[in-house]
Amino acid sequence: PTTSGGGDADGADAAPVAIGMITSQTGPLAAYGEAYTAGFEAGLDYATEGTGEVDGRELEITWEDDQGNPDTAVAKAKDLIGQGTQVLAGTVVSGIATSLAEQAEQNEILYISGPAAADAITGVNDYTFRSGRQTYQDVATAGTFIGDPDGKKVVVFAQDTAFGQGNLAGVEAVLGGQGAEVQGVLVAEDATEFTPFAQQLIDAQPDLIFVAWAGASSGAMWTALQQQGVFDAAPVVTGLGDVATYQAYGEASADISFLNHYFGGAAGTEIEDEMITRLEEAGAVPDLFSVDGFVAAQMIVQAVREGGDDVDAMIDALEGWTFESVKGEVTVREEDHALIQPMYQVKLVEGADGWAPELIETVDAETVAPPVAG
Amino acid sequence: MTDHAALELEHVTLRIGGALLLKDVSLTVPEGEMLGVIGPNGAGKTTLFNIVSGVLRPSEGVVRLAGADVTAQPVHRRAAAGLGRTFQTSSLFPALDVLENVRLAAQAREGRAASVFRIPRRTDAATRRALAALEEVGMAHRADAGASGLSHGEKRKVEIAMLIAMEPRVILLDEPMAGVGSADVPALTEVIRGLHRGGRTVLMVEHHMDVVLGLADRVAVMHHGELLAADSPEAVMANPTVQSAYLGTAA
Amino acid sequence: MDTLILLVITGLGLGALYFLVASGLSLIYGLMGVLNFAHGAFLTIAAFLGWEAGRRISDGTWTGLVISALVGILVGATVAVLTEVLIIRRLYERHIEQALVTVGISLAAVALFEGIWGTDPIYTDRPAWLTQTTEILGARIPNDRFVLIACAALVLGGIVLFLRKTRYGLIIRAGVENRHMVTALGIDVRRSFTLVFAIGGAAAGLGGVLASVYYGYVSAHLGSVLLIFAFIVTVIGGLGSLTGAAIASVLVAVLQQFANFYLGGTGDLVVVVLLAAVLLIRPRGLMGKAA
Amino acid sequence: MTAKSLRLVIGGILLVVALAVLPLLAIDIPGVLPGPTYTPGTLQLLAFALLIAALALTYRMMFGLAGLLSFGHALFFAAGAYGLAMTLEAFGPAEWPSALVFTVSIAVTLVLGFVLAATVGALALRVTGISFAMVTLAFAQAGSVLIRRNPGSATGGDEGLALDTSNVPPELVGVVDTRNLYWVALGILVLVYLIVLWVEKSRAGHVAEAIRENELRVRVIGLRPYNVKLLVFIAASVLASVAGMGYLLLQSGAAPRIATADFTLTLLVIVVLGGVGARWGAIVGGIVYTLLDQRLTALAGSDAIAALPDILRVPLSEPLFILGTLFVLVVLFLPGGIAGLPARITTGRKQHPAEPEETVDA
Amino acid sequence: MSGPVADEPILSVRNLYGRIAGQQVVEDVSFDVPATGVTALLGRNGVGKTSTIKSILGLIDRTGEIRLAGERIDRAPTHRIVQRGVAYVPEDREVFGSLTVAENLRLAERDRSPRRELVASLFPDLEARREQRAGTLSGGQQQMVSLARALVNENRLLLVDEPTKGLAPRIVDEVADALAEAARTAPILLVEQNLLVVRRLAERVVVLSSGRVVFTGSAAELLDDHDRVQRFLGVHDEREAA
Ligand SMILES: Nc1ncnc2c1ncn2[C@@H]1O[C@H](COP(=O)(O)OP(=O)(O)OP(=O)(O)O)[C@@H](O)[C@H]1O
Ligand SMILES: Nc1ncnc2c1ncn2[C@@H]1O[C@H](COP(=O)(O)OP(=O)(O)OP(=O)(O)O)[C@@H](O)[C@H]1O
Ligand SMILES: [Mg+2]
Ligand SMILES: [Mg+2]
Repeated sequence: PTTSGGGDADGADAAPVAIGMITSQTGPLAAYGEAYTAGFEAGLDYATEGTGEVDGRELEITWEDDQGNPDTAVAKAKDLIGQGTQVLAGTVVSGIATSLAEQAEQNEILYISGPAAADAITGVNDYTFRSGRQTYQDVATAGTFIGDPDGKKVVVFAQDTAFGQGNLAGVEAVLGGQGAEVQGVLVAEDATEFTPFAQQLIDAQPDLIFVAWAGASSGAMWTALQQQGVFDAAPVVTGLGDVATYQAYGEASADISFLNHYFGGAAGTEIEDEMITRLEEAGAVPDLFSVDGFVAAQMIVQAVREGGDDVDAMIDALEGWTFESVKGEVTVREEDHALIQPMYQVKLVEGADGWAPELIETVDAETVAPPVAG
Repeated sequence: MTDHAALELEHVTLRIGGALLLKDVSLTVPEGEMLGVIGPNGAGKTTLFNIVSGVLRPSEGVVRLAGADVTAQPVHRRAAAGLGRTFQTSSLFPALDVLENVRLAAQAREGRAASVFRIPRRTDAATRRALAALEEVGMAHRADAGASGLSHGEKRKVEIAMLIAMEPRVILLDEPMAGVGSADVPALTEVIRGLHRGGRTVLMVEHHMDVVLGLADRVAVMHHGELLAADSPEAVMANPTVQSAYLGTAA
Repeated sequence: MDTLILLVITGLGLGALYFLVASGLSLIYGLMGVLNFAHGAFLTIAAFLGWEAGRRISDGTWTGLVISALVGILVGATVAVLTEVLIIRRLYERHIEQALVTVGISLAAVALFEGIWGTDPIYTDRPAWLTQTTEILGARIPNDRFVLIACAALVLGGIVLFLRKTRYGLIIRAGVENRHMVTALGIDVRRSFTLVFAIGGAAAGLGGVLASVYYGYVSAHLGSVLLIFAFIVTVIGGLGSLTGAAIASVLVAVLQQFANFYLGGTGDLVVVVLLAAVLLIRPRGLMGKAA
Repeated sequence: MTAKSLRLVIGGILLVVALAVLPLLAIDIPGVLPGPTYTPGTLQLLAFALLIAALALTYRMMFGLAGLLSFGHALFFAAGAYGLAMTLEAFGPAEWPSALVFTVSIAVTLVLGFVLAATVGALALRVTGISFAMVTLAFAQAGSVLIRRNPGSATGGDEGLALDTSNVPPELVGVVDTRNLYWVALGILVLVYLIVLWVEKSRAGHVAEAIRENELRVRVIGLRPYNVKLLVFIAASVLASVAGMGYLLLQSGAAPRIATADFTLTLLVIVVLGGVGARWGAIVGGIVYTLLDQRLTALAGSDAIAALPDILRVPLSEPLFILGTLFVLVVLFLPGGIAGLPARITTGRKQHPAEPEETVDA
Repeated sequence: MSGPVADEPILSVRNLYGRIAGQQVVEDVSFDVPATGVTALLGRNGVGKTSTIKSILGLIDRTGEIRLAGERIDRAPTHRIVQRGVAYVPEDREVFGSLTVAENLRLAERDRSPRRELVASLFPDLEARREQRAGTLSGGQQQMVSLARALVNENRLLLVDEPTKGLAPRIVDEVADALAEAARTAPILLVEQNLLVVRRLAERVVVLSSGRVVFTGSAAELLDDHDRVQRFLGVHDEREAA
């Protein structure tokens, strides 16, 4: 890598803009990283009309692998910043996103976080934006399955991790706030036997069961819920993950109601077609986090176009910006940089190649917009 | 000098599992005595030493060192109180060199032996004492050799140097001559005599009868976990049980 | 009441899985003093290749499952033998180094599996009966638990018989203590050691395939997750005691179930406390021989 | 002081000085370092390597010197990192100057680290050998589970804990100041080295070595092994938490990974890679491992690798595969680790002859 | 099994070199063990007696020519050599401490019909302790286990390293008897410090000094020559070394 002393030394506007992309290329979340990367490439191609330049300035993009490890990510970020990077973007890991947001603030550069869902990233500082959805939006979408939550009982079945706790807190805030009675059944992350918890879910007699689960044990968990007859007891909602997980629900697939951030074909917009064409040219398929990459590219181009080399101008350019993207119209909320966007209700149907998602309904962006973070 | 015996055992019995290893052993060893301990293999001699040094606790009975009841004391306390021993098979610290082995023993005597705040030096008291001990057993020239490379006889001598450096008042030697070549027996005998001459109380298990007879003031005989007799060498040698159970025809 | 039964029987099933993993580990560790961190890798590769074979021949049927199991056993044994012959053998009587190379192997193996099969779990198909339940006293017990329990019992019986009825147990215990002296009695220790590794590997292989049935997927990390519990079970049960490992497996798994359910998901903390407590009160473990 | 040890001391001082001026120079070693030595990225990596080296040094003191095989050393490193992060966040009366809050937080963390080490050590050392390893593993596992569980949102769970910089001296915050963090890391390494050196050379160090060889024999000369082992355990653990504090500052945060058993295993790998026989082995091991880890990842992502046929590409694009294999080879063929290399080159002798292979009977 | 020809040595060692941890401990040693009787291998502490025996068995790195009843065994692994009828009683007993006495003996049984009664009659003490773990035996009892392990099989050659070390005088007698008895059926190469035992058992002696052979000849010839005994073994008086 070469070092550049920053754009202004050369005086010319034609100096390239250094963009640092940090995401998992290896490690446990490499697959998410791949989708994000492919989406970003597609988005960049779309937003710069294939030139890779903004107003004649080349966007010099450096990709770094965070290995899913915050230590590595911080080292890479410092390296990039030290070499004059003006914009950082990426990562699917919330822990890494927190560290990168911290670095962005310490060093006064722009940071556009990737698919990492933690609500805490929204409004964490002036320099940090999101290109994806956050936990709150997931939860709020789940809430749309029961109509008016008032007086209903919602049980959250989740792992006792930051992700699970975040979802429970989200449900308490969103649906609890709308009058639902919320109960959590949290399971240790290392637990391998879920049968007894399935019983516990039934015993709670809920109107809705919200499942927030990540990782390999989800297959065993769904089997347990099915075997114990949980689906007969109440509607079960969970988030639909990436393509690789479509087959994970086994027999339970048809019984689950899914909330979804994005799957290939969900939006039906022109820009979606543009993205899919580009992805397929590159040998990729549209997936859960393709849009996050796509949006990130759009935001970077906007920031550079309107803000030049001045980070404050970049922030101004993004705050309150409404634009057309893959999922339709999205808005960068001025107050806390939340990304206000539509979400989807989805079900799985069995086809020739196994289970595949089908859209039930698009949930309006404002319906699931998080409250302004303070 | 106290008026207590150096070592007293009162009605010591030891059971392990179903086996009776020691049966009601009572023994008094006065200060400065050299006591030979003999008996057939498996009679309980090493076991007796283990009881005295604290490696084993008796099922019944009392052990006294210089009048103090030490029955419940752990090994290291007894050692610190002046009890030294060797093992039936040589045991040095193989990764350390000869001097370091002996210096550890010398440090232990001085107190604050395991202090982090003291760095051993070539000139400190413990080193000097260790070198003197090596000199005494004729091993000073091997001070820098690694303990693992010593020959059998040399290991035995270094072990005794460790004892000397500890300055114990009571010493237990378990078969010091085992495996020592005939050529080295006389020299090692002299080293042991030297230990005793310094006024220390010595208990020695040994199957080399001439060594026992040549050194011991008194000889104790163990048989099937019992103390058969503790008497002058001549009297013990004349004892018919000793003759038949221990000596056989070889004597 | 039915919750209680559910907890106990699923606990037994989980215990059976722990034991299947721990049996090979305990055999190798107890007899040969090799703390085999690569055991998890044996298990994972057996699960992967078993799955590959099973799905090629007949996916989701009993034939497929049996073939998976056989392939898994074979793969586990082969990989274990290769490890022993190529690596462990060079380090006999250096137990720390042996444990260390197995750490290296496990690091490398997991990375390699990720490279080959990817980081995402691969979901497996099973015979339908295994995904159904049987009702016992009002508790709906998943059928695969019964298979696990039966296999664990078979493995336990088989290994105990092997050790009782042949001289191998004796040779290996002696060989661990003093290898040279065993050869000096005219016995080829190396063959015996390799055999023990093969048996341990075969048990791991079976455990791997059954674990993939239990979890419903195979992944590069399948083995590492189970390995830590297998270690704990081996140590609590007492080194070298297979029955000890069996008892500890059940104890740990059932306790874990109850703690997870009634004590706010503290299952693994309780297990850790149990381990520390057992070792401090009874350093040899439940059934370990006196030092 | 003999001429030899004088030479060693002077050599050591020169080495430290050389390391200290690195950030002022522009040394570029392509393939080893990501960029010239004054760039923040390189300094960050080097500082991280120095901290890992310091941690490895403490681990060697337990394992190499006293023969204590612990599977829980990560706990104390994590205690340093999380302890400082939590005290900095939780405490600090507003009216105190931030320098005071910072110093007091460090002191509080040290005391916590000491108490934790003393408690765990006092219990775990009641057993020996593999049991000791397992008890330490159990404690570390408990710590790791607690950190991941995020009790009372104190540890941040999976996401880790970000450093609250409000009371951290501004010289230690921000990329331009990576240099200062590098010096802090170097300082920690030197401090740890000196303390470890002191402990090893002291009487306690010698006794610890003897205990490793033969515990009963030590008791028979009148010493209590337990006390010495506990002392070494506590010293190593507290120093590990010092390294942990350095890590927190350098990374501006703490991640749960540093509390896992895997992390301890990595340490073990580092120490063995470097060579248990010598202190400098642990340091070299720590630095080599960190650099290798980083460089292999860069290699894995490179186009050269992507162009290879699958059978080479798959293994070569997994850094851990290469590290694991390398480690196995070192244990097999280089029993002294890197530190054993010079001796092997000068004697040129195989130390562990393989057993004679079976030959056909005549 | 073809019986050895009367005048062919059961064991012949030529130019044997042995090393431990890279250090030469046996240097160019050559000697024969006749097909009958006891041959004693003598020398002061540390001259390499034990190492010589271990090299013959392949327990340490060795080069040279070793023949057992005419067949080369210097490339064979230890267990093969032993299977050809060589028994070994090691210097430090090397019983398996974690195994019981019975297990120690069972492990040693190579023959179809092991001579259990012989062993039982030689060491009645062991019979009584069959289920005791060998590690808890007294030193002398362990020595008996070690000897018993060798005598339980039919052997063509016995390699016995200091069998009387640490034994009570009466047991020394008994062990000497047992060895004399054993020597009637199989030749013995014996390392022994106790010259009285040597005189009683051995017909021939081989004397080592710093890893080399310095004397071979009849036992009586050596032991009666005070000068040589003094020179080779450092002993003034045979009795002193009893
Ligand atoms: N755990 C045990 N269970 C049963 N018997 C035991 C145990 N430990 C030791 N013994 C027996 O106790 C007896 C005493 O052993 P000890 O080592 O004291 O004998 P010794 O007199 O030193 O013999 P030697 O001269 O052969 O060394 C022996 O017969 C031994 O077998
Ligand atoms: N493990 C070892 N490491 C280094 N040197 C050794 C080792 N074993 C033996 N030696 C050396 O080899 C030489 C010969 O030893 P060996 O045991 O063969 O002597 P020996 O004649 O049997 O003596 P002893 O009468 O004491 O039994 C000795 O100098 C000894 O120090
Ligand atoms: Mg004894
Ligand atoms: Mg010898």
